[in-house]
Amino acid sequence: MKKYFANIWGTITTLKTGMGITWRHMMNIKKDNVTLQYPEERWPRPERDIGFEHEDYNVIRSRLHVDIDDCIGCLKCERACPVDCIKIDTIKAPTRGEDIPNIGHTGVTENGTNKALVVSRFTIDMSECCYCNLCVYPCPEECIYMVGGPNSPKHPIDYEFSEFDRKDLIYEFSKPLTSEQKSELMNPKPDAEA
Amino acid sequence: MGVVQGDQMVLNIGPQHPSTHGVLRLKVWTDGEIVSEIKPYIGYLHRCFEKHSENVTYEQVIPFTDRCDYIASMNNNFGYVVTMEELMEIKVPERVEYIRVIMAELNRIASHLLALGVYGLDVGAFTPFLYMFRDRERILDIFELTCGARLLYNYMWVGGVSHDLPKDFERICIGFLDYFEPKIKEYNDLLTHNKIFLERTADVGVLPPDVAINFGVSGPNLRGSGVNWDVRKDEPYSIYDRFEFEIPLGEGEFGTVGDSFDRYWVRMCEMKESIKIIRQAIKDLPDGDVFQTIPKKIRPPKGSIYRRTESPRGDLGYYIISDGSPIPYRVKMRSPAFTALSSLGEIAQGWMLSDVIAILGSLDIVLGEIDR
Amino acid sequence: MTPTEIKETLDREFPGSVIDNEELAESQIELKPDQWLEIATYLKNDPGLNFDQLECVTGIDTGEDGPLQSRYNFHSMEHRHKIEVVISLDRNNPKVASIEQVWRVGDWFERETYDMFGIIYEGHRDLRRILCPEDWEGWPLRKDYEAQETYHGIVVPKIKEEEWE
Amino acid sequence: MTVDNLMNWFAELGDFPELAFILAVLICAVPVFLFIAIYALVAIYGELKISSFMQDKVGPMGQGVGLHAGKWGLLQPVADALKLILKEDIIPASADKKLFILAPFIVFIGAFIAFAALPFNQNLIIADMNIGIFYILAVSSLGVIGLIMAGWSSNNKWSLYGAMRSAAQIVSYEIPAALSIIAVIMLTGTLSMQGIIQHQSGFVWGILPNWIIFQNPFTFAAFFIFFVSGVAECNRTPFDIPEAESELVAGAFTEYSGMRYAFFFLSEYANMFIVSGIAVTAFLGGWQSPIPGILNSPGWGLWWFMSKAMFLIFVMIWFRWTFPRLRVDQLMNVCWKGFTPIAMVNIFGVGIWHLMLG
Repeated sequence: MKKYFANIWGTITTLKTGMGITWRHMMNIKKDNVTLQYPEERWPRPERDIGFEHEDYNVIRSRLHVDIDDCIGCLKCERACPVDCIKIDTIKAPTRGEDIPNIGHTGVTENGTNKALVVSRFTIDMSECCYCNLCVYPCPEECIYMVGGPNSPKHPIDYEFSEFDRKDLIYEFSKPLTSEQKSELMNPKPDAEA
Repeated sequence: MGVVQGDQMVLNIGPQHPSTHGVLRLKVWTDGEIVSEIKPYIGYLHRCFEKHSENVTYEQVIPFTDRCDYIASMNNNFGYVVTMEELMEIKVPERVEYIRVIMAELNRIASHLLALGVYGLDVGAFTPFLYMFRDRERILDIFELTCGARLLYNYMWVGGVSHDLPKDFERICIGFLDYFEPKIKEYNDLLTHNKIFLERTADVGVLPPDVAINFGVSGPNLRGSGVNWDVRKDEPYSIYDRFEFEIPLGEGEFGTVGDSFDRYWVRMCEMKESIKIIRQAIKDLPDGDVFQTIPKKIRPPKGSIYRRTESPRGDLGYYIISDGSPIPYRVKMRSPAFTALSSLGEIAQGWMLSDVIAILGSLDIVLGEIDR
Repeated sequence: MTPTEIKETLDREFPGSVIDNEELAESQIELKPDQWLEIATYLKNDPGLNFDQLECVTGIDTGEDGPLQSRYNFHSMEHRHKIEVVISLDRNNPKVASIEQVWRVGDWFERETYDMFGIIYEGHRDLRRILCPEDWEGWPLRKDYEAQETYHGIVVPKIKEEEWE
Repeated sequence: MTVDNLMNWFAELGDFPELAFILAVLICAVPVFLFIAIYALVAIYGELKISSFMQDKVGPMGQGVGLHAGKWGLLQPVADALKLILKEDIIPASADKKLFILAPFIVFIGAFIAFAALPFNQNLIIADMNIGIFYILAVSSLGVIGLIMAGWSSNNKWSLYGAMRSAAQIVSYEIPAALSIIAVIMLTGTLSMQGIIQHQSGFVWGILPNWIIFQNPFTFAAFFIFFVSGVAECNRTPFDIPEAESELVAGAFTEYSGMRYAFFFLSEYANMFIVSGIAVTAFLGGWQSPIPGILNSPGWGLWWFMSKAMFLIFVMIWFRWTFPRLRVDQLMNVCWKGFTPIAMVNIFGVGIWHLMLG
């Protein structure tokens, strides 16, 4: 009999403490409200209550970006990708380290290496990318990186890159080459040979 | 009094169901509310992790280990990386060891928070789930600060880590721990000591110790049944032997030892232990270069190795066979949730339908890891 | 007990069942498949060994002509010692006794190895595929595995060379 | 504003008794329906906001460009209602068509006609019957039939489970509710709602208003038993097993969608209001003001009744976002081993207390 009443009393007290907690949370909602009003407030909120700044981020894995002028076509990132979503085609440049103005090919990269190949096609299929960042490390010219983080001065963080059509998720980074420019590059004219 | 034997109804707690923690189908033979037999069907989330790992190089396997147990990816990486380093006899610098322990323990807290929150949902309490997820977001912020990703990190590499710690990481981490410690008391008041919660979980789904060992159950589920087995203590890897922390066991305060409440309670105490470990690790975090011992080209010697580590769900084992080439010959992952689910058929018999959901919640399974 | 002592006890108890194979590491024992169920029950019930936890069952395809191997890792909670048993099976007719009655966890482990390698575990009460669909042809993790073209009319996707059409 | 006042008023105009009756009933029914609709929107908004505040979030705040949820999310309930009306309500092929269509209306009728006897203030009551409270208790158990019809006719195992559970729960929680009402009737002597409230005017023990809840400890306990079994009757946490989200998806109304689901939703909130209405009338002194004597005009009376009822609804919402869910057999234990014996003890207690203290 005694256990019966103790049971009831235990129920009442524990339920009361539970209700007390929810009441306290309701009362000071102003202080610990965590909702992020999306269109107005964007992620990451810099002064998030842990208090670290946006520049402190080591890296932001939001979207891959390639500075095509620095790319020497060494295919290291293509090999490093676990899901094979990077596809690069290169054509042998007529002379090493020479600019080819009409197709906007710069001969020398930012940190001074001469380019022997013209990158005719550099596509990354962002719908297949698994954001593992493995392609960023082997690149000798550091021309492929994820947007944001230390790169944020050049590219602010953006994570809204959804598209209506899957094909738009295939990013084409190389400069557009018409077919005859390609063929002209492939087999240079005899006089250039002599 | 004799149990009225009505005719049996076959019920599919189907692959698409609000509380199966992923894509799992339970074929349940029920007689009224009482469940007489359960057969779990898995394989809906099978992504051929082992076949993939036979076609990619050793460092490319790490993003795949992330995606097995997507709630505790750091611990998955940790297991794979520890096994590889033992195979290749790489000695990583001190700083990397400490960073890895901090990250693994933070991920254990995040994983337990999800497990306890979703367990509250299965039993019907909505609010604790949201409190626990609010705190889990804080941990994910810390992960995003260091390696840029929030859920699947690819952070621990063979021989090191991918990024060094950000500027004032110690202040941020200690800030989180101080913020989080009183919150555990709040969860206990709200859910653990709640009489209805005790009514629903005490004495429900009892897993006796010998059945647990026989079913290969491990981790919090095994410790809930009172078996003192924790890979961090019994087969210490990395630098876990330098920290002192207890191993919480299920004592059966509100029911028999090994019931759903004990498994819940063990996870709650383990979070407190993890906080202790992180505090000790941050206190004596050495400096140094983390990229020093990352091999340019991973070509392990010929041979095979099986190594276990303590993931939040139990013994996470990796069986790696290498034939000297940069492509692994065979990588087998022994997933703890796989064995926990196999014991469901045994311990959920004779309970009611709503208990089956509660027991499934207390086992804390993740289908990504079961189906690999 | 160290693995070598375990090897001697097994050799004493079951003469002729232990095959010494030099490539294997020191903590691995190679056994013949024929007495496997008795050895397994002995491993579990003998007070000196008392391997009450079957950690892991791994199937391995050792190459084009080599045997299919089924490797078991055992661990004892009481003595805290470990051993790994390797059993090689003929490739075209891989049959071995099932230890599912001895360790209940073997039930799902063996079903998974059967599903991936086609190793048939005799005496297993419910041997069907666990990860792949029940009527899937072929054993996926064998080295000479070719994925089937269609499954119930649904095309099984090949590695995609070109982008979306 | 009762039906018979309207009848007399029509009688003076001309003798068309049948038409007068229909007109009178219609004139009273339409405002009740509007009241339920508006009250349901307010209750949905309240539940939305209160649950969000309790969970450290702010709920819909009407942010973003274009069509959004109003200043403080005020348009969110309207949006929900609009969505439910516009959504296509599917009838499963294998469903038992007639029952499937009829079920939501029976559940709504069960809740709707109980409003006839609720005393909103001194004279704002639709039918001041002399068996008021007995009528409400009888009528509100009509909803069970609707639920069982819904569960059975949608021909799916889950809704059958939900229907069986809700039938068992509602029927068994009627007993403690009725027993605690008996304890009240013993004190007031009359069954009519206005009579009960008139009985609760004046002071008791000096400063306390003479509400039945303060008259003696047994009726204090009877109030809590009535209130909690009322919560169980509306299938709300901690007794929301029929539509347990984590097990049965949505219980008896899994297969419903669109307008029909809106009716189930509406009747759940209507049931909540009826339970709080009875609890307020029987225990908390209906439209009596907490300080007897002042602020007693009909206008104020309506305010007191509505604020007390709304407070009880707030407590129901508060329950929902704090407690886990009971299992079916535990729920039955609580009812038969917990509430019913205590309710009977209350009846004896009230009788003895009344006898001794007069």
